[in-house]
Amino acid sequence: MLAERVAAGELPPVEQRLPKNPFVRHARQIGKYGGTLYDQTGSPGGRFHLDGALIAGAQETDNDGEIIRPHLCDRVDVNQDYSEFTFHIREGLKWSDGVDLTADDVLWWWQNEQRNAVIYPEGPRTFKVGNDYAEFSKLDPWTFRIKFPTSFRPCLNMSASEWMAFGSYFGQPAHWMKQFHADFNPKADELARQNGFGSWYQYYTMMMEYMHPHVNKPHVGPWFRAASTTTHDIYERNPYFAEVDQEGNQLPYIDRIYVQVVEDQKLQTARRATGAVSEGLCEMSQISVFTRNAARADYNIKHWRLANGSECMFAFNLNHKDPVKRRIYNDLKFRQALSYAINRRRINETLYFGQAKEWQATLSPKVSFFDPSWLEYCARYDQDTANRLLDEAGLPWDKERRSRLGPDGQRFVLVVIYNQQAFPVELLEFVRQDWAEVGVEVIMKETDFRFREWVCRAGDQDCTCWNADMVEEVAAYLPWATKWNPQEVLFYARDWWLWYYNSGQSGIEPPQRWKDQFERMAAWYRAKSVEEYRRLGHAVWDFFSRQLVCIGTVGYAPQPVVIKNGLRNVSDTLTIGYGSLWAKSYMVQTYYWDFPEGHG
Amino acid sequence: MPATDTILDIQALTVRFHTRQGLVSAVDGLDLALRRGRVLGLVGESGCGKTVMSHALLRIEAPGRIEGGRISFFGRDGAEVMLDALDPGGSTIRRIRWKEIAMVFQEPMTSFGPQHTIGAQIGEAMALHGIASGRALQPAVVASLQSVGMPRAEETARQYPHQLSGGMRQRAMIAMALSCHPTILIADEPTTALDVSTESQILELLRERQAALGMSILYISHNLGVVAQIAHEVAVMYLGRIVERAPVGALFASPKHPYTRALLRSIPRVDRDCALEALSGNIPEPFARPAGCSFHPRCPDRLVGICDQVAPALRRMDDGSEVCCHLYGECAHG
Amino acid sequence: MARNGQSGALLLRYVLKRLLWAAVVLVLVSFFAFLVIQLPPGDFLDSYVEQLSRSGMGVDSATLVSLRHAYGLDRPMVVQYWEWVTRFMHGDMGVSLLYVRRVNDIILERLPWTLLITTTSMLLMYAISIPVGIYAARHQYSLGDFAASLVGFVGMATPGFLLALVMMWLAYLAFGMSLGGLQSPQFMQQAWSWAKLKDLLWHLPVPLFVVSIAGMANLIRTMRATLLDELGKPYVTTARAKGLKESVLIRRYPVRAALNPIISSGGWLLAELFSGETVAGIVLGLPTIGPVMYRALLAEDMYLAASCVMVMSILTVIGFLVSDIVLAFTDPRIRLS
Amino acid sequence: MTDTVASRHSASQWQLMWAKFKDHKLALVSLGVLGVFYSIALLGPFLAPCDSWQTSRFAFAPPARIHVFHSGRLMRPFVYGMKMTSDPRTFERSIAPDKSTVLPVRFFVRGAEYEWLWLVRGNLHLFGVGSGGQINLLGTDILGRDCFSRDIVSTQISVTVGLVGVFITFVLGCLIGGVSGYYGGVVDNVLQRFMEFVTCLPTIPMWMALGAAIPAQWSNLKVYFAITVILALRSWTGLSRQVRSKLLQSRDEDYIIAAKVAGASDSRIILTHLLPGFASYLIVSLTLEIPRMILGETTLSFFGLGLRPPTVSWGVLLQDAQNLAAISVYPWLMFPAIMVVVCVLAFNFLGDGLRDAADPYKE
Repeated sequence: MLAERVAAGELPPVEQRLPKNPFVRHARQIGKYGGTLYDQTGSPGGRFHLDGALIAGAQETDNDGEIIRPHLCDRVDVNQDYSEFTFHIREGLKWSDGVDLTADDVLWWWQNEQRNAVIYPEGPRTFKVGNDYAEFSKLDPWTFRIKFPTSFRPCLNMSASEWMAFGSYFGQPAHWMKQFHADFNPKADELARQNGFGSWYQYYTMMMEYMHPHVNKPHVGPWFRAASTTTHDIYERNPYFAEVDQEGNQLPYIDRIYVQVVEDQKLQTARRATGAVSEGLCEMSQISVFTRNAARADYNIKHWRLANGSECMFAFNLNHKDPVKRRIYNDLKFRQALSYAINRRRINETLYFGQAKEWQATLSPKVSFFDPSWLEYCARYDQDTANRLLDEAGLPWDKERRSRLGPDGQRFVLVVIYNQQAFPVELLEFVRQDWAEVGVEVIMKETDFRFREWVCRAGDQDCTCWNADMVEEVAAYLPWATKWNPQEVLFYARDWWLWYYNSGQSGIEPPQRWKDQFERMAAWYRAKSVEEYRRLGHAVWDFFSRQLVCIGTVGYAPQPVVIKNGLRNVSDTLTIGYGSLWAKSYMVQTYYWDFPEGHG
Repeated sequence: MPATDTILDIQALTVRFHTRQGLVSAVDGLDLALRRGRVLGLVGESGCGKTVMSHALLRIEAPGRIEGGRISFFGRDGAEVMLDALDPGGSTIRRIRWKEIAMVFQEPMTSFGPQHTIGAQIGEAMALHGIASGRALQPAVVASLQSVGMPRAEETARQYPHQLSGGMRQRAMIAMALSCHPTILIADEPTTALDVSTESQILELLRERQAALGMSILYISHNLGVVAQIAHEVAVMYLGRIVERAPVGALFASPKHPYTRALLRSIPRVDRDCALEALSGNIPEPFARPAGCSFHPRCPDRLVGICDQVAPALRRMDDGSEVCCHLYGECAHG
Repeated sequence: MARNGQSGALLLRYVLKRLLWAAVVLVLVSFFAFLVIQLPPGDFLDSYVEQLSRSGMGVDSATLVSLRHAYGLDRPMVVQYWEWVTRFMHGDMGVSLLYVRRVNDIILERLPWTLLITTTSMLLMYAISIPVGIYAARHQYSLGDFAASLVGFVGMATPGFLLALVMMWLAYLAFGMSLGGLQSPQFMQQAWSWAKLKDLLWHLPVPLFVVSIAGMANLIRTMRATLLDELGKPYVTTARAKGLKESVLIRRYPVRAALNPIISSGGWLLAELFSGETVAGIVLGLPTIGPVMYRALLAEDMYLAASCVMVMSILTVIGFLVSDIVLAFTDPRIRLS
Repeated sequence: MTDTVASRHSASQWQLMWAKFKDHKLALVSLGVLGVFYSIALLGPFLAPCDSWQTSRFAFAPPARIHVFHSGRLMRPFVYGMKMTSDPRTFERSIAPDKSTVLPVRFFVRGAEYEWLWLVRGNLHLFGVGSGGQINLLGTDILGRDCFSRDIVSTQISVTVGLVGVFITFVLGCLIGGVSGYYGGVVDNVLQRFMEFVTCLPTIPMWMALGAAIPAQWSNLKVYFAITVILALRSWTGLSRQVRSKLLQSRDEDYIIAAKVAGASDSRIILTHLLPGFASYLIVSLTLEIPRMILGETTLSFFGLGLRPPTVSWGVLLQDAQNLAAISVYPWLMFPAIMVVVCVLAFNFLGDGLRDAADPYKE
């Protein structure tokens, strides 16, 4: 595909498109160019199975999430006390439209977007130690430096975790974003209004999306979004992608990712089962169809594992607006009781054929400061203890012992909002029953992926659930970024965190033990030595585990995957996680079709 | 053997309906002859099978079935056509319908289709039977409307049935019936639905057209009084049979059959003041036709042992009338 | 059709009256749509603000207030409604946060497919149910009649989504037809070509069947019933006595009469079709408006949802209008009274 | 013959209807079928051998066979126990009857606790196999719950939705149609436009929009009624249109005028004189409204915008069955679909029968 465009003079030859020393990725086999990958999503620009492959950051981790190695930067120099980080961008690195990606882009992003008072009235959430922000400086076109007032080790981890908002410093092409920015385009407001937005910054924030970049937004990942309708997105290969295989062929091999919009979740499953996607996860509950249909649908099933510390973990909104509920949720006994009430064995046997791990949601056991007792904590199935704890928590049974009464004397009901994840919804039904048996009535409400987040950010949820990553060494150290963080995906204590992070200007003042925890985390990020890093790390995670802010179910579950026959370089055994591994582990850019023309 | 001027000769006609309750003989061995250029009045209580019979003549008796007897029709050229033998859907009968035998129906309100204008529906018939076509059609339609004394004929032609009054609609109906100059006109209670003044107008109109066109009319009515005004000859029908047939004068002067007498007695007369008598009892259920003379249950002077056993046959009387009754059996013998 | 000036004038008056009524109805519809926006808990702004601060720090109360003002959410309902309606009338349906684009563009993309599905299935319905209905009425209690009413009843009683699901699966088993959408993916990226058209036609039957079966069942029943009592009317006898051929007669008189209720049901039918289209659209993943609305409702992207409802309703109102006017043409009694 | 005719003429309208209704065999059968449905709904958990939410490790167990012969000799009806083998590699479960354990089917056994109509608590079941094992006449679902029991319990919800909804429809329809038809004029015109507007809203989209607006934290009972109201909001138009036209016909009839002259109040006239006049028509159209509601509820719940667990309705069950596994591998999950179709058909036939019976012009 690119060859013709080169011939037609639309593109410079490959050696001019690649940086001086491109990143060499070892492909299992040298592939053939061409073909299309098929995938599906719930709404245009929404998440899809392969989208982890779309983005590339300054650095990356290995597949075990333990080692950090350069990616789009060929070198990162760190000073003695981890306060100065010098990033050397691969010389000649280009956006997908051929424009150089230089230090200027990064600085522009920092100064005009992150530090812009209109876009972020309260300043950016990252690169902040205490109350001071890091300094960004340009040493030469291909080199920039981030300087922190004190040591800030996680800066490396951050640069390796492109899925964090942080990674977006390679996600905002200055030359393109300027048109939406009032400081650079006086007509920005008009432009926004033409597109139905009130003012420029609203439109700009929409355009900031870097994971599923907007149509024709210059991009550094292997594919960029070339077209988007309400029925499908098309991601074209990035002709300037800075990766080559061991023989020097530019990656990716596959020209196009075609993402069909399929609004109905059930239909998505059906399409996977009938071979409509090139690669997709099988629902365990539907597995019999997948196996029976393999021949007709022309795919094979590989047995991967989901690197989830917990398939699904529940977090209660500790900052709930209703004082009564807030008091209950804040009661550790309540959370412990609900953890004891879950029959993890039953979930495991019915849904995972007994092959998942019945443990609490926490870090990956491979982490250096890991503590095995975290896994067992309150993970036992013990209804009596649960009932006792609930009684103590001030939730007495009603007369007929049907359900428990809240302090206000009303039937105690809580709503868990969720949106469909990799985990089977049946799991929620089990939990609902287990909790109902100890008298806690639960309504499981499915919502849309984004809406769930919006509601939680607004602090309107009782309780929500999400899969817990298998958090490895690198991911665990991402500042304020793991799912245990009060303001990440589970949003269980957003107001406290805001209070701390804005030093009391907004949010709600947390109780002392949480202030301590925040301090502890801050100290951990400033750790001077490896020893200190481990000690504080253990303390931080010990607090999270003992506080049981997230109640885990079962983890490390088997995950069958359907792969279209003829798709090559797909690993047979893989542990896919959504942590720092998530994007890298498939290495989609090395996938290829053995008959590309057969997959137009 | 029919007389030479017979245009329609019905012999032992039987029309039956197969209903869920059982077999119903609406017309049961009916004999009748219609003569050229004459008006035959057919009288009988409602439900006695008059309408079915008339439909049978046009072979639109469905869902009833002709299960006996014969209907011979002698066209303009005098050739005989066996109507009963024809296929009701076939082209022969369709050519006879309206062109030879036309009909005026009981309900002027609903006998025109609501979808099309009067003119369209009349023109349809004329075009169908090659009376007029193309440019000539519209004038022909108007003419036919004028011929029945329709005021503002052109406009009426353009109007829809629901815009006309009952009388007007019946006039239009007659116009349509006559539009193809049929040799026989069957008028099935054409005035029942109309008020008295309109009724007399319509009768006048019919008489006038008959005289003008010299066609034969089979005038069906339950009202002897009306028939008296228009018919040359009257046939009285009871339960699907003719019980008496006579020239109109003879019938009124000396009615023979008890049923006829009863009918006559039920007409109000100005010149004679006697109490009106209603017929005793009502018509038997059609599928429970009494044995013997079907009238005997209601007959004031029935002969026990005969009337309720033997079915009488039609006998010709001296005064040229025919009657079907045991009371006149003897005098025929001696 | 209007045969003279007087009836023409009447017709005009009738049409104008209908137009006026339609306008009134549309106003009511807009009320409903606005209600749809307002109904759900957790209001639109919360979502929007959060969207704004996605990677940021969340918005302080001051900004919140200013935003509330910017979106007129601090003003009384009436004002909000008025602003929404005026914007709608100027063809600005607001922006969808779910699709991150203007609602207009979304609707415009989906509308053609929606119309394709609905109109074709409408034609299909008429084309099939009218002759079948006539047949059933003329051969009452015949085998064909029985079969027709059986199909009719099943079509009426089977939930659309179920039908869709099963048909989809069967189509896949039988023809290996790809699930979801009206075209095979490889064609969707290409420009229109014969192959693409063929592919489209290949995918159409299942959705059309699912969408139209219920309405078709209904039409057959109505057609049969009305034709049956029309056939008993005296004017049919008259026409027969006139010597008309049976086929001609049926076509010219009772069928013409029996068509009226069918025609007058046109608008209602359209409403039903949109219902069917929504269900089938979601289950079969059609590129129609229905699924978008479904998605929008789940995401409580209310401006989008409301616009979908609004558009469908407007189309239905137009449908009612058209069917009424057509009826006025075909049925003189309506036109002239 | 003649005297039967006489008696027919003297018979009351209702006797006439019943006489004609009896001729309509299909309707008669449907009446029976519906009788079954509603008695199932009434008895509910008593008929269900298991607690409809009780899970077991036997997921997707096929329907159990009832045997009478065990190792060659005849004995009281029984089912075999189940033994499950699951392949850890392909995750294929296979559940086979375990010939060693014989579970005789007993009647009136004590079993799972249940609440009958939210009133009486009991544990008596029509039949069951006691505590020894489980009997799954229609197999089990993914959580090993007994489909038969679930189908029965769901019937309770689904068939009553129609009734409650129809009641609301009836009230709305008579009220609005009555007012519209009785007063005529401006009132009529306004209400007519309003009806037109309601008919212009595409049913299912409107239902969805309203269904989506039901707050999550509402109790299931509340949701249940909310749904019925939503369903009724659409369906009253047909009825009210009928009421209206009938009223317009009979408004000027003598006995009404007489009543007016006698100075009866409007409401009284409507209720005591006009409504009885065409009660039969109302019954017919209401009967035909019920199936629509049942379908509506099913559709809403199917799309997750209606009733939700732990309430089980046909729609909720079918939601679980909306996948290829149910269609191709575990067909017994689709059984509720059959119930929906049968029930809706029955109501339609019944409606037709009643219509014929109620129509005096068809002899």
